[in-house]
Amino acid sequence: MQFTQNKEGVFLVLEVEGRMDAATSSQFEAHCLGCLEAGDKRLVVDLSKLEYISSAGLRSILSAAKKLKGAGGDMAFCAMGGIVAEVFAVSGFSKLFPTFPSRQEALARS
Amino acid sequence: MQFTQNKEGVFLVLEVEGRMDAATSSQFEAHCLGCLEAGDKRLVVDLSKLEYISSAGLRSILSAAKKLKGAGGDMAFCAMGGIVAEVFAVSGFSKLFPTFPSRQEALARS
Amino acid sequence: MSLLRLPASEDSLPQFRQFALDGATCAGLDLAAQQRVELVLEEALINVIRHAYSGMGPDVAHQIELACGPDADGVFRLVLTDWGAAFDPVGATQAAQPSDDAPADQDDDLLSRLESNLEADLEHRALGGMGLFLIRTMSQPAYARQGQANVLTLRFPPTTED
Amino acid sequence: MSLLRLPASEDSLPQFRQFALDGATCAGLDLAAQQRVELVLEEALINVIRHAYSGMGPDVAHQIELACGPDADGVFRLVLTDWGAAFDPVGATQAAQPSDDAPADQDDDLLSRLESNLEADLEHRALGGMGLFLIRTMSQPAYARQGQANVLTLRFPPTTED
Ligand SMILES: Nc1ncnc2c1ncn2[C@@H]1O[C@H](COP(=O)(O)OP(=O)(O)O)[C@@H](O)[C@H]1O
Ligand SMILES: Nc1ncnc2c1ncn2[C@@H]1O[C@H](COP(=O)(O)OP(=O)(O)O)[C@@H](O)[C@H]1O
Repeated sequence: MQFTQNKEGVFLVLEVEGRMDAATSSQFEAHCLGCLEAGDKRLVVDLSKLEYISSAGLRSILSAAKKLKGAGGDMAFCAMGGIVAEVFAVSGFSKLFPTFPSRQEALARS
Repeated sequence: MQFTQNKEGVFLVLEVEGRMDAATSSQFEAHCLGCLEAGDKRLVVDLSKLEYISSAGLRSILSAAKKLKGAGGDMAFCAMGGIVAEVFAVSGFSKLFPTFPSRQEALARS
Repeated sequence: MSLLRLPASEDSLPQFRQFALDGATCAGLDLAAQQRVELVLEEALINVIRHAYSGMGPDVAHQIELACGPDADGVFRLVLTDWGAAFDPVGATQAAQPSDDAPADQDDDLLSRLESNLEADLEHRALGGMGLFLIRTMSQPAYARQGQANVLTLRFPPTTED
Repeated sequence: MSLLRLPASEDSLPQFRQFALDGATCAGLDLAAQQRVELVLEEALINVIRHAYSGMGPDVAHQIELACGPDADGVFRLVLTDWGAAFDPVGATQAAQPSDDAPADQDDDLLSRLESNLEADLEHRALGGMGLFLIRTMSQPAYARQGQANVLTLRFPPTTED
Protein backbone atom coordinates (compact mmCIF):
# COMPACT_ATOMS: atom_id res chain seq x y z
CA MET A 1 0.00 0.00 0.00
CA GLN A 2 1.19 3.48 -0.85
CA PHE A 3 0.02 6.73 0.71
CA THR A 4 0.09 10.23 -0.74
CA GLN A 5 -1.23 13.05 1.40
CA ASN A 6 -1.78 16.74 1.19
CA LYS A 7 -3.57 19.33 3.27
CA GLU A 8 -6.70 20.97 1.82
CA GLY A 9 -8.10 23.55 4.27
CA VAL A 10 -9.19 21.75 7.42
CA PHE A 11 -8.93 18.36 5.73
CA LEU A 12 -6.02 16.04 5.16
CA VAL A 13 -6.54 14.26 1.83
CA LEU A 14 -5.04 10.78 1.95
CA GLU A 15 -4.72 8.90 -1.32
CA VAL A 16 -4.32 5.14 -0.92
CA GLU A 17 -2.81 3.06 -3.71
CA GLY A 18 -2.57 -0.73 -4.01
CA ARG A 19 -4.38 -3.47 -2.13
CA MET A 20 -5.94 -3.61 1.34
CA ASP A 21 -5.85 -7.32 2.10
CA ALA A 22 -5.05 -9.55 5.06
CA ALA A 23 -1.33 -9.03 4.53
CA THR A 24 -1.30 -5.25 4.09
CA SER A 25 -4.35 -3.68 5.71
CA SER A 26 -2.83 -2.96 9.12
CA GLN A 27 -0.69 -0.32 7.39
CA PHE A 28 -3.80 1.77 6.80
CA GLU A 29 -4.73 2.07 10.47
CA ALA A 30 -1.09 2.69 11.40
CA HIS A 31 -0.87 5.49 8.84
CA CYS A 32 -4.09 7.14 10.06
CA LEU A 33 -2.88 7.03 13.65
CA GLY A 34 0.29 8.70 12.48
CA CYS A 35 -1.81 11.48 10.91
CA LEU A 36 -3.78 11.82 14.13
CA GLU A 37 -0.60 12.15 16.17
CA ALA A 38 0.61 14.81 13.75
CA GLY A 39 -2.60 16.76 14.52
CA ASP A 40 -4.73 15.80 11.50
CA LYS A 41 -8.06 14.42 12.63
CA ARG A 42 -10.32 15.22 9.66
CA LEU A 43 -9.42 12.80 6.91
CA VAL A 44 -10.69 12.54 3.34
CA VAL A 45 -9.54 9.21 1.98
CA ASP A 46 -9.28 9.06 -1.81
CA LEU A 47 -9.71 5.44 -2.92
CA SER A 48 -9.52 5.96 -6.69
CA LYS A 49 -6.23 4.04 -6.86
CA LEU A 50 -7.20 1.29 -4.42
CA GLU A 51 -7.51 -1.92 -6.48
CA TYR A 52 -8.81 -4.33 -3.88
CA ILE A 53 -10.22 -4.47 -0.39
CA SER A 54 -11.22 -7.43 1.80
CA SER A 55 -12.77 -7.60 5.27
CA ALA A 56 -9.29 -7.10 6.73
CA GLY A 57 -9.25 -3.69 5.04
CA LEU A 58 -12.73 -2.86 6.35
CA ARG A 59 -11.58 -3.80 9.84
CA SER A 60 -8.56 -1.52 9.58
CA ILE A 61 -10.69 1.38 8.33
CA LEU A 62 -13.29 0.88 11.06
CA SER A 63 -10.69 0.74 13.79
CA ALA A 64 -8.95 3.90 12.54
CA ALA A 65 -12.28 5.74 12.14
CA LYS A 66 -13.33 4.89 15.70
CA LYS A 67 -10.07 6.35 17.01
CA LEU A 68 -10.42 9.50 14.91
CA LYS A 69 -13.96 9.95 16.16
CA GLY A 70 -12.81 9.42 19.76
CA ALA A 71 -10.40 12.31 19.22
CA GLY A 72 -13.15 14.52 17.82
CA GLY A 73 -12.21 13.91 14.19
CA ASP A 74 -13.87 12.15 11.27
CA MET A 75 -13.20 10.17 8.11
CA ALA A 76 -14.83 10.50 4.71
CA PHE A 77 -14.21 8.57 1.50
CA CYS A 78 -14.25 9.46 -2.15
CA ALA A 79 -13.74 8.16 -5.66
CA MET A 80 -13.96 4.44 -5.13
CA GLY A 81 -14.74 2.17 -8.06
CA GLY A 82 -14.99 -1.50 -9.00
CA ILE A 83 -14.77 -4.10 -6.27
CA VAL A 84 -13.97 -1.43 -3.65
CA ALA A 85 -17.27 0.34 -4.30
CA GLU A 86 -19.06 -3.01 -4.27
CA VAL A 87 -17.57 -3.99 -0.89
CA PHE A 88 -18.38 -0.55 0.56
CA ALA A 89 -21.98 -0.93 -0.59
CA VAL A 90 -22.70 -4.46 0.67
CA SER A 91 -20.89 -4.00 3.97
CA GLY A 92 -22.90 -0.88 4.81
CA PHE A 93 -19.72 1.24 4.85
CA SER A 94 -21.19 3.69 2.35
CA LYS A 95 -23.93 4.40 4.91
CA LEU A 96 -21.58 4.36 7.92
CA PHE A 97 -19.24 6.96 6.39
CA PRO A 98 -19.74 10.07 4.30
CA THR A 99 -18.80 8.96 0.78
CA PHE A 100 -18.50 11.13 -2.32
CA PRO A 101 -18.05 10.39 -6.00
CA SER A 102 -15.11 12.83 -6.26
CA ARG A 103 -12.49 14.51 -4.12
CA GLN A 104 -13.96 17.95 -4.95
CA GLU A 105 -17.34 16.95 -3.56
CA ALA A 106 -15.76 15.53 -0.41
CA LEU A 107 -13.91 18.79 0.22
CA ALA A 108 -16.95 20.95 -0.56
CA ARG A 109 -19.02 19.52 2.31
CA SER A 110 -19.55 21.66 5.40
CA MET B 1 16.18 -16.72 -24.96
CA GLN B 2 18.37 -13.88 -26.20
CA PHE B 3 21.18 -14.08 -28.73
CA THR B 4 24.18 -11.81 -29.13
CA GLN B 5 26.59 -12.59 -31.91
CA ASN B 6 29.83 -11.28 -33.32
CA LYS B 7 32.35 -12.49 -35.84
CA GLU B 8 35.81 -13.50 -34.57
CA GLY B 9 38.02 -14.56 -37.51
CA VAL B 10 36.50 -17.67 -39.09
CA PHE B 11 34.16 -18.18 -36.15
CA LEU B 12 30.79 -16.70 -35.30
CA VAL B 13 30.55 -16.33 -31.53
CA LEU B 14 26.96 -16.76 -30.39
CA GLU B 15 26.12 -15.82 -26.81
CA VAL B 16 22.91 -17.35 -25.51
CA GLU B 17 21.11 -15.81 -22.56
CA GLY B 18 18.15 -17.15 -20.60
CA ARG B 19 16.61 -20.61 -20.49
CA MET B 20 16.55 -23.48 -23.00
CA ASP B 21 13.46 -25.40 -21.95
CA ALA B 22 10.54 -27.13 -23.63
CA ALA B 23 8.89 -23.79 -24.36
CA THR B 24 11.89 -21.90 -25.74
CA SER B 25 14.49 -24.32 -27.08
CA SER B 26 13.31 -24.42 -30.70
CA GLN B 27 14.52 -20.80 -30.97
CA PHE B 28 18.10 -22.01 -30.67
CA GLU B 29 17.96 -24.30 -33.70
CA ALA B 30 16.09 -21.65 -35.68
CA HIS B 31 18.73 -19.05 -34.84
CA CYS B 32 21.61 -21.38 -35.85
CA LEU B 33 19.92 -22.16 -39.15
CA GLY B 34 19.63 -18.42 -39.71
CA CYS B 35 23.40 -18.10 -39.16
CA LEU B 36 24.04 -20.97 -41.57
CA GLU B 37 21.91 -19.31 -44.23
CA ALA B 38 23.85 -16.09 -43.70
CA GLY B 39 27.03 -18.05 -44.44
CA ASP B 40 28.30 -18.72 -40.91
CA LYS B 41 28.92 -22.43 -40.43
CA ARG B 42 31.60 -22.45 -37.70
CA LEU B 43 29.87 -21.53 -34.45
CA VAL B 44 31.31 -20.97 -30.98
CA VAL B 45 28.38 -20.93 -28.58
CA ASP B 46 29.04 -19.03 -25.35
CA LEU B 47 26.79 -20.44 -22.61
CA SER B 48 28.01 -18.31 -19.70
CA LYS B 49 24.62 -16.56 -19.48
CA LEU B 50 22.49 -19.63 -20.04
CA GLU B 51 20.71 -20.33 -16.74
CA TYR B 52 18.99 -23.59 -17.50
CA ILE B 53 18.85 -26.36 -20.07
CA SER B 54 16.61 -29.43 -20.31
CA SER B 55 16.54 -32.31 -22.80
CA ALA B 56 14.52 -30.10 -25.14
CA GLY B 57 17.54 -27.79 -25.29
CA LEU B 58 19.89 -30.71 -25.93
CA ARG B 59 17.64 -31.85 -28.75
CA SER B 60 17.67 -28.39 -30.33
CA ILE B 61 21.47 -28.19 -30.09
CA LEU B 62 21.94 -31.67 -31.53
CA SER B 63 19.63 -31.00 -34.43
CA ALA B 64 21.36 -27.70 -35.25
CA ALA B 65 24.81 -29.26 -34.96
CA LYS B 66 23.90 -32.08 -37.33
CA LYS B 67 22.80 -29.55 -39.92
CA LEU B 68 25.95 -27.44 -39.51
CA LYS B 69 28.08 -30.56 -39.91
CA GLY B 70 26.09 -31.58 -43.01
CA ALA B 71 27.03 -28.19 -44.48
CA GLY B 72 30.71 -28.69 -43.61
CA GLY B 73 30.60 -26.55 -40.47
CA ASP B 74 30.92 -27.26 -36.77
CA MET B 75 29.79 -26.15 -33.34
CA ALA B 76 31.83 -25.69 -30.19
CA PHE B 77 30.77 -24.58 -26.71
CA CYS B 78 32.37 -22.54 -24.00
CA ALA B 79 31.93 -21.07 -20.54
CA MET B 80 29.06 -23.13 -19.23
CA GLY B 81 28.50 -23.36 -15.48
CA GLY B 82 26.07 -24.74 -12.91
CA ILE B 83 23.25 -26.98 -14.08
CA VAL B 84 24.19 -26.39 -17.75
CA ALA B 85 27.67 -27.87 -17.21
CA GLU B 86 26.13 -30.74 -15.24
CA VAL B 87 23.66 -31.57 -18.03
CA PHE B 88 26.42 -31.36 -20.67
CA ALA B 89 28.54 -33.77 -18.63
CA VAL B 90 25.93 -36.44 -17.87
CA SER B 91 24.40 -36.38 -21.35
CA GLY B 92 27.79 -36.94 -23.01
CA PHE B 93 27.53 -33.58 -24.82
CA SER B 94 30.91 -32.49 -23.46
CA LYS B 95 32.45 -35.46 -25.29
CA LEU B 96 30.28 -35.07 -28.40
CA PHE B 97 31.29 -31.42 -28.90
CA PRO B 98 34.50 -29.48 -28.43
CA THR B 99 33.93 -27.61 -25.14
CA PHE B 100 36.20 -25.00 -23.56
CA PRO B 101 36.27 -23.25 -20.20
CA SER B 102 36.48 -19.79 -21.84
CA ARG B 103 35.70 -18.05 -25.09
CA GLN B 104 39.42 -17.27 -25.61
CA GLU B 105 40.31 -20.95 -25.50
CA ALA B 106 37.51 -21.82 -27.90
CA LEU B 107 38.77 -19.26 -30.40
CA ALA B 108 42.42 -20.30 -29.99
CA ARG B 109 41.84 -23.84 -31.23
CA SER B 110 43.07 -24.74 -34.70
CA MET C 1 -10.98 -29.91 -11.70
CA SER C 2 -7.62 -28.36 -10.93
CA LEU C 3 -6.53 -28.67 -7.34
CA LEU C 4 -4.00 -27.15 -4.95
CA ARG C 5 -3.23 -28.34 -1.42
CA LEU C 6 -0.96 -26.29 0.82
CA PRO C 7 -0.24 -25.76 4.52
CA ALA C 8 -2.96 -23.83 6.38
CA SER C 9 -0.77 -20.75 6.73
CA GLU C 10 -0.99 -17.11 5.65
CA ASP C 11 2.18 -17.76 3.61
CA SER C 12 0.04 -19.91 1.32
CA LEU C 13 -2.38 -17.06 0.47
CA PRO C 14 -0.53 -15.74 -2.63
CA GLN C 15 -0.30 -19.20 -4.19
CA PHE C 16 -3.98 -19.99 -3.58
CA ARG C 17 -4.89 -16.56 -4.96
CA GLN C 18 -2.89 -17.04 -8.15
CA PHE C 19 -4.27 -20.55 -8.62
CA ALA C 20 -7.88 -19.36 -8.32
CA LEU C 21 -7.31 -16.35 -10.58
CA ASP C 22 -5.69 -18.59 -13.22
CA GLY C 23 -8.74 -20.84 -13.02
CA ALA C 24 -11.15 -17.91 -13.21
CA THR C 25 -9.32 -16.49 -16.22
CA CYS C 26 -9.37 -19.85 -18.02
CA ALA C 27 -13.09 -20.11 -17.29
CA GLY C 28 -13.57 -16.75 -19.01
CA LEU C 29 -14.90 -14.82 -15.99
CA ASP C 30 -15.01 -11.06 -16.46
CA LEU C 31 -12.92 -8.76 -14.28
CA ALA C 32 -15.72 -8.00 -11.81
CA ALA C 33 -16.37 -11.70 -11.27
CA GLN C 34 -12.64 -12.41 -10.94
CA GLN C 35 -12.40 -9.81 -8.19
CA ARG C 36 -15.31 -11.44 -6.37
CA VAL C 37 -13.54 -14.80 -6.64
CA GLU C 38 -10.40 -13.26 -5.18
CA LEU C 39 -12.28 -11.60 -2.33
CA VAL C 40 -14.46 -14.57 -1.35
CA LEU C 41 -11.44 -16.87 -1.49
CA GLU C 42 -9.40 -14.61 0.81
CA GLU C 43 -12.24 -14.45 3.32
CA ALA C 44 -12.78 -18.20 3.34
CA LEU C 45 -9.07 -19.02 3.53
CA ILE C 46 -8.33 -16.55 6.32
CA ASN C 47 -11.10 -18.06 8.42
CA VAL C 48 -9.80 -21.60 7.97
CA ILE C 49 -6.19 -20.53 8.59
CA ARG C 50 -7.05 -18.59 11.75
CA HIS C 51 -9.80 -20.72 13.26
CA ALA C 52 -10.21 -24.22 11.85
CA TYR C 53 -7.09 -25.82 13.31
CA SER C 54 -6.74 -23.92 16.57
CA GLY C 55 -6.59 -26.44 19.38
CA MET C 56 -5.89 -29.33 17.00
CA GLY C 57 -2.78 -31.38 17.60
CA PRO C 58 -0.09 -32.28 15.08
CA ASP C 59 -1.85 -35.61 14.43
CA VAL C 60 -4.11 -33.69 12.05
CA ALA C 61 -2.30 -32.32 8.97
CA HIS C 62 -2.99 -28.58 8.99
CA GLN C 63 -3.71 -28.27 5.31
CA ILE C 64 -6.18 -26.64 2.98
CA GLU C 65 -7.21 -27.97 -0.38
CA LEU C 66 -8.63 -25.72 -3.06
CA ALA C 67 -10.20 -27.08 -6.23
CA CYS C 68 -11.52 -24.89 -9.00
CA GLY C 69 -13.25 -25.23 -12.31
CA PRO C 70 -16.72 -25.29 -13.83
CA ASP C 71 -19.41 -27.47 -12.21
CA ALA C 72 -21.83 -29.71 -14.11
CA ASP C 73 -23.88 -26.63 -15.11
CA GLY C 74 -20.78 -24.85 -16.40
CA VAL C 75 -20.75 -22.42 -13.45
CA PHE C 76 -17.28 -21.57 -12.14
CA ARG C 77 -16.78 -22.67 -8.58
CA LEU C 78 -14.18 -23.01 -5.85
CA VAL C 79 -14.26 -25.99 -3.50
CA LEU C 80 -12.38 -25.45 -0.25
CA THR C 81 -11.66 -28.41 2.01
CA ASP C 82 -10.10 -28.46 5.47
CA TRP C 83 -9.80 -31.13 8.13
CA GLY C 84 -10.29 -28.82 11.13
CA ALA C 85 -13.13 -28.33 13.62
CA ALA C 86 -16.60 -28.58 12.14
CA PHE C 87 -17.82 -25.09 11.22
CA ASP C 88 -20.57 -24.07 8.83
CA PRO C 89 -19.76 -20.61 7.44
CA VAL C 90 -23.04 -20.50 5.50
CA GLY C 91 -25.31 -21.06 8.49
CA ALA C 92 -22.47 -19.76 10.71
CA THR C 93 -22.97 -22.47 13.28
CA GLN C 94 -20.24 -24.41 14.96
CA ALA C 95 -20.89 -28.07 15.77
CA ALA C 96 -20.59 -29.01 19.42
CA GLN C 97 -17.01 -30.04 20.05
CA PRO C 98 -16.52 -33.53 21.51
CA SER C 99 -13.07 -32.36 22.69
CA ASP C 100 -12.94 -29.78 25.47
CA ASP C 101 -9.64 -28.53 24.02
CA ALA C 102 -11.67 -26.58 21.52
CA PRO C 103 -14.23 -24.49 23.41
CA ALA C 104 -17.43 -23.82 21.49
CA ASP C 105 -17.19 -20.02 21.60
CA GLN C 106 -19.67 -19.64 18.75
CA ASP C 107 -23.37 -20.02 19.24
CA ASP C 108 -25.96 -20.51 16.60
CA ASP C 109 -27.20 -16.94 16.54
CA LEU C 110 -23.74 -15.76 15.37
CA LEU C 111 -25.32 -15.15 11.99
CA SER C 112 -28.02 -12.82 13.27
CA ARG C 113 -25.53 -10.97 15.46
CA LEU C 114 -23.31 -10.48 12.42
CA GLU C 115 -26.17 -9.14 10.34
CA SER C 116 -27.47 -6.71 12.93
CA ASN C 117 -23.92 -5.39 13.32
CA LEU C 118 -24.10 -4.19 9.72
CA GLU C 119 -26.80 -1.72 10.82
CA ALA C 120 -24.91 -0.39 13.82
CA ASP C 121 -23.44 3.13 13.87
CA LEU C 122 -19.72 3.83 14.07
CA GLU C 123 -19.56 3.74 17.87
CA HIS C 124 -21.50 0.51 18.24
CA ARG C 125 -20.29 -1.38 15.23
CA ALA C 126 -18.03 -4.34 16.05
CA LEU C 127 -14.84 -4.67 14.03
CA GLY C 128 -15.28 -8.26 12.89
CA GLY C 129 -17.87 -10.47 11.28
CA MET C 130 -17.60 -9.02 7.79
CA GLY C 131 -15.84 -12.00 6.21
CA LEU C 132 -18.75 -14.46 6.44
CA PHE C 133 -21.09 -11.76 5.22
CA LEU C 134 -18.97 -11.02 2.14
CA ILE C 135 -18.77 -14.74 1.34
CA ARG C 136 -22.56 -14.99 1.37
CA THR C 137 -23.08 -11.78 -0.59
CA MET C 138 -20.45 -12.20 -3.30
CA SER C 139 -20.87 -15.91 -4.04
CA GLN C 140 -23.38 -18.74 -3.75
CA PRO C 141 -21.89 -20.79 -0.92
CA ALA C 142 -22.84 -24.31 0.18
CA TYR C 143 -21.35 -26.14 3.12
CA ALA C 144 -21.10 -29.84 3.92
CA ARG C 145 -19.32 -31.78 6.65
CA GLN C 146 -17.91 -34.85 4.90
CA GLY C 147 -16.31 -37.30 7.32
CA GLN C 148 -13.57 -35.35 9.09
CA ALA C 149 -13.60 -32.57 6.50
CA ASN C 150 -15.33 -29.21 6.05
CA VAL C 151 -16.20 -28.79 2.37
CA LEU C 152 -17.23 -25.32 1.25
CA THR C 153 -18.43 -24.89 -2.34
CA LEU C 154 -18.46 -21.32 -3.63
CA ARG C 155 -20.26 -20.77 -6.94
CA PHE C 156 -19.86 -17.69 -9.13
CA PRO C 157 -22.72 -17.64 -11.62
CA PRO C 158 -22.66 -15.04 -14.42
CA THR C 159 -23.77 -11.69 -13.01
CA THR C 160 -27.32 -11.08 -14.20
CA GLU C 161 -29.25 -11.49 -10.96
CA ASP C 162 -27.35 -8.77 -9.10
CA MET D 1 2.53 -32.88 1.51
CA SER D 2 1.55 -30.00 -0.70
CA LEU D 3 -0.22 -30.94 -3.89
CA LEU D 4 -1.13 -29.42 -7.25
CA ARG D 5 -3.36 -30.99 -9.90
CA LEU D 6 -3.67 -29.38 -13.31
CA PRO D 7 -4.62 -30.30 -16.88
CA ALA D 8 -1.98 -32.41 -18.68
CA SER D 9 -1.00 -29.53 -20.96
CA GLU D 10 2.18 -27.60 -21.65
CA ASP D 11 0.34 -24.51 -20.40
CA SER D 12 0.51 -26.04 -16.93
CA LEU D 13 4.32 -26.25 -16.92
CA PRO D 14 5.03 -22.82 -15.35
CA GLN D 15 2.62 -23.44 -12.48
CA PHE D 16 4.01 -26.89 -11.73
CA ARG D 17 7.53 -25.47 -11.90
CA GLN D 18 6.78 -22.66 -9.46
CA PHE D 19 5.00 -25.03 -7.10
CA ALA D 20 7.97 -27.44 -7.00
CA LEU D 21 10.50 -24.62 -6.62
CA ASP D 22 8.49 -23.14 -3.73
CA GLY D 23 8.49 -26.57 -2.09
CA ALA D 24 12.22 -27.05 -2.70
CA THR D 25 12.98 -23.62 -1.25
CA CYS D 26 10.87 -24.32 1.85
CA ALA D 27 12.67 -27.63 2.28
CA GLY D 28 15.97 -25.74 2.30
CA LEU D 29 17.50 -27.29 -0.84
CA ASP D 30 20.57 -25.50 -2.15
CA LEU D 31 20.57 -23.88 -5.58
CA ALA D 32 22.20 -26.84 -7.34
CA ALA D 33 19.60 -29.23 -5.93
CA GLN D 34 16.77 -26.82 -6.81
CA GLN D 35 17.96 -26.77 -10.41
CA ARG D 36 17.96 -30.56 -10.49
CA VAL D 37 14.40 -30.56 -9.15
CA GLU D 38 13.38 -28.13 -11.88
CA LEU D 39 15.05 -30.18 -14.61
CA VAL D 40 13.82 -33.62 -13.53
CA LEU D 41 10.30 -32.23 -13.10
CA GLU D 42 10.27 -30.72 -16.60
CA GLU D 43 11.45 -34.01 -18.12
CA ALA D 44 8.87 -36.08 -16.25
CA LEU D 45 6.01 -33.66 -16.97
CA ILE D 46 6.79 -33.31 -20.67
CA ASN D 47 6.73 -37.08 -21.07
CA VAL D 48 3.37 -37.43 -19.37
CA ILE D 49 1.92 -34.46 -21.28
CA ARG D 50 3.13 -35.73 -24.67
CA HIS D 51 2.73 -39.49 -24.30
CA ALA D 52 0.64 -40.69 -21.36
CA TYR D 53 -2.78 -39.67 -22.65
CA SER D 54 -2.31 -40.07 -26.40
CA GLY D 55 -5.02 -42.37 -27.66
CA MET D 56 -7.10 -42.00 -24.49
CA GLY D 57 -10.64 -40.77 -24.84
CA PRO D 58 -12.30 -37.93 -22.92
CA ASP D 59 -13.67 -40.46 -20.41
CA VAL D 60 -10.28 -40.25 -18.69
CA ALA D 61 -9.55 -36.84 -17.15
CA HIS D 62 -6.26 -35.72 -18.71
CA GLN D 63 -4.70 -34.45 -15.54
CA ILE D 64 -1.41 -34.55 -13.70
CA GLU D 65 -1.01 -34.38 -9.96
CA LEU D 66 2.22 -33.23 -8.37
CA ALA D 67 2.88 -33.58 -4.66
CA CYS D 68 6.03 -32.36 -2.98
CA GLY D 69 7.61 -32.30 0.43
CA PRO D 70 9.96 -34.32 2.60
CA ASP D 71 9.47 -38.08 2.90
CA ALA D 72 9.64 -40.07 6.16
CA ASP D 73 13.46 -39.81 6.10
CA GLY D 74 13.32 -36.05 5.59
CA VAL D 75 14.46 -36.31 1.95
CA PHE D 76 12.74 -33.87 -0.41
CA ARG D 77 10.73 -35.63 -3.07
CA LEU D 78 8.26 -35.04 -5.87
CA VAL D 79 5.44 -37.49 -6.49
CA LEU D 80 3.94 -37.30 -9.97
CA THR D 81 0.68 -39.10 -10.70
CA ASP D 82 -1.11 -39.52 -14.01
CA TRP D 83 -4.02 -41.68 -15.14
CA GLY D 84 -2.68 -42.44 -18.61
CA ALA D 85 -1.26 -45.56 -20.26
CA ALA D 86 0.97 -47.67 -18.02
CA PHE D 87 4.59 -46.65 -18.56
CA ASP D 88 7.58 -47.22 -16.31
CA PRO D 89 10.12 -44.42 -16.92
CA VAL D 90 12.61 -45.99 -14.51
CA GLY D 91 12.77 -49.38 -16.22
CA ALA D 92 11.54 -47.64 -19.41
CA THR D 93 9.14 -50.41 -20.26
CA GLN D 94 5.65 -49.93 -21.50
CA ALA D 95 3.00 -52.39 -20.38
CA ALA D 96 1.25 -54.26 -23.17
CA GLN D 97 -1.83 -52.27 -24.12
CA PRO D 98 -5.14 -54.13 -23.92
CA SER D 99 -6.55 -51.49 -26.29
CA ASP D 100 -5.31 -51.45 -29.87
CA ASP D 101 -5.92 -47.68 -30.00
CA ALA D 102 -2.61 -47.25 -28.19
CA PRO D 103 -0.01 -49.18 -30.15
CA ALA D 104 2.89 -50.50 -28.07
CA ASP D 105 5.62 -48.66 -29.96
CA GLN D 106 8.06 -49.14 -27.10
CA ASP D 107 9.76 -52.42 -26.41
CA ASP D 108 11.55 -53.40 -23.29
CA ASP D 109 15.05 -52.73 -24.58
CA LEU D 110 14.20 -49.02 -24.94
CA LEU D 111 16.43 -48.40 -21.95
CA SER D 112 19.50 -50.06 -23.46
CA ARG D 113 18.91 -48.33 -26.79
CA LEU D 114 18.72 -45.00 -24.98
CA GLU D 115 21.97 -45.64 -23.11
CA SER D 116 23.97 -46.78 -26.13
CA ASN D 117 22.80 -43.65 -27.95
CA LEU D 118 24.71 -41.58 -25.39
CA GLU D 119 27.93 -43.09 -26.78
CA ALA D 120 27.10 -42.44 -30.45
CA ASP D 121 28.94 -39.79 -32.46
CA LEU D 122 27.25 -36.72 -33.88
CA GLU D 123 26.16 -38.39 -37.10
CA HIS D 124 24.71 -41.47 -35.46
CA ARG D 125 23.29 -39.98 -32.32
CA ALA D 126 19.48 -39.92 -32.22
CA LEU D 127 17.84 -36.68 -31.13
CA GLY D 128 15.63 -38.06 -28.37
CA GLY D 129 15.85 -40.27 -25.35
CA MET D 130 17.67 -37.82 -23.08
CA GLY D 131 14.74 -37.05 -20.80
CA LEU D 132 14.49 -40.47 -19.16
CA PHE D 133 18.25 -40.54 -18.78
CA LEU D 134 18.33 -37.15 -17.02
CA ILE D 135 15.55 -38.25 -14.68
CA ARG D 136 17.57 -41.31 -13.66
CA THR D 137 20.83 -39.39 -13.33
CA MET D 138 19.63 -36.29 -11.49
CA SER D 139 17.21 -37.91 -9.04
CA GLN D 140 16.44 -41.21 -7.37
CA PRO D 141 13.29 -42.27 -9.19
CA ALA D 142 10.87 -45.06 -8.27
CA TYR D 143 7.85 -46.08 -10.31
CA ALA D 144 4.66 -47.89 -9.34
CA ARG D 145 1.45 -48.62 -11.20
CA GLN D 146 -1.31 -48.08 -8.64
CA GLY D 147 -4.73 -49.05 -9.97
CA GLN D 148 -5.29 -46.88 -13.05
CA ALA D 149 -2.48 -44.49 -12.13
CA ASN D 150 1.23 -44.15 -12.87
CA VAL D 151 2.96 -42.94 -9.71
CA LEU D 152 6.53 -41.70 -10.10
CA THR D 153 8.44 -40.76 -6.95
CA LEU D 154 11.53 -38.60 -7.49
CA ARG D 155 13.83 -38.23 -4.47
CA PHE D 156 16.50 -35.55 -4.13
CA PRO D 157 18.86 -36.58 -1.33
CA PRO D 158 21.50 -34.08 -0.19
CA THR D 159 24.42 -34.11 -2.66
CA THR D 160 27.27 -35.99 -1.05
CA GLU D 161 27.37 -39.14 -3.12
CA ASP D 162 27.83 -37.35 -6.46
N1 LIG E 1 -13.45 -22.10 10.02
C1 LIG E 1 -13.89 -21.57 11.18
N2 LIG E 1 -13.85 -22.30 12.31
C2 LIG E 1 -14.29 -21.78 13.48
N3 LIG E 1 -14.78 -20.54 13.62
C3 LIG E 1 -14.85 -19.76 12.54
C4 LIG E 1 -14.41 -20.23 11.27
N4 LIG E 1 -14.62 -19.23 10.38
C5 LIG E 1 -15.14 -18.20 11.06
N5 LIG E 1 -15.29 -18.50 12.37
C6 LIG E 1 -15.87 -17.63 13.40
O1 LIG E 1 -16.77 -16.72 12.79
C7 LIG E 1 -16.46 -15.38 13.17
C8 LIG E 1 -16.81 -14.42 12.06
O2 LIG E 1 -15.92 -14.59 10.98
P1 LIG E 1 -15.75 -13.44 9.91
O3 LIG E 1 -17.08 -13.06 9.41
O4 LIG E 1 -14.79 -13.92 8.87
O5 LIG E 1 -15.17 -12.18 10.65
P2 LIG E 1 -13.89 -11.96 11.57
O6 LIG E 1 -13.00 -13.16 11.41
O7 LIG E 1 -13.32 -10.70 11.04
O8 LIG E 1 -14.45 -11.81 12.94
C9 LIG E 1 -14.97 -15.42 13.48
O9 LIG E 1 -14.59 -14.40 14.36
C10 LIG E 1 -14.81 -16.79 14.10
O10 LIG E 1 -15.11 -16.75 15.46
N1 LIG F 1 4.62 -41.40 -19.97
C1 LIG F 1 5.00 -42.05 -21.10
N2 LIG F 1 4.13 -42.87 -21.73
C2 LIG F 1 4.50 -43.52 -22.86
N3 LIG F 1 5.71 -43.42 -23.43
C3 LIG F 1 6.61 -42.62 -22.86
C4 LIG F 1 6.32 -41.89 -21.67
N4 LIG F 1 7.42 -41.21 -21.32
C5 LIG F 1 8.35 -41.46 -22.25
N5 LIG F 1 7.89 -42.33 -23.18
C6 LIG F 1 8.65 -42.86 -24.33
O1 LIG F 1 10.02 -42.87 -24.01
C7 LIG F 1 10.76 -42.21 -25.02
C8 LIG F 1 11.99 -41.56 -24.44
O2 LIG F 1 11.60 -40.43 -23.67
P1 LIG F 1 12.65 -39.30 -23.32
O3 LIG F 1 13.85 -39.95 -22.74
O4 LIG F 1 11.98 -38.31 -22.47
O5 LIG F 1 13.08 -38.67 -24.69
P2 LIG F 1 12.27 -38.01 -25.89
O6 LIG F 1 10.88 -37.78 -25.43
O7 LIG F 1 13.04 -36.77 -26.16
O8 LIG F 1 12.37 -39.01 -26.99
C9 LIG F 1 9.77 -41.23 -25.64
O9 LIG F 1 10.12 -40.88 -26.94
C10 LIG F 1 8.47 -42.01 -25.57
O10 LIG F 1 8.34 -42.85 -26.68
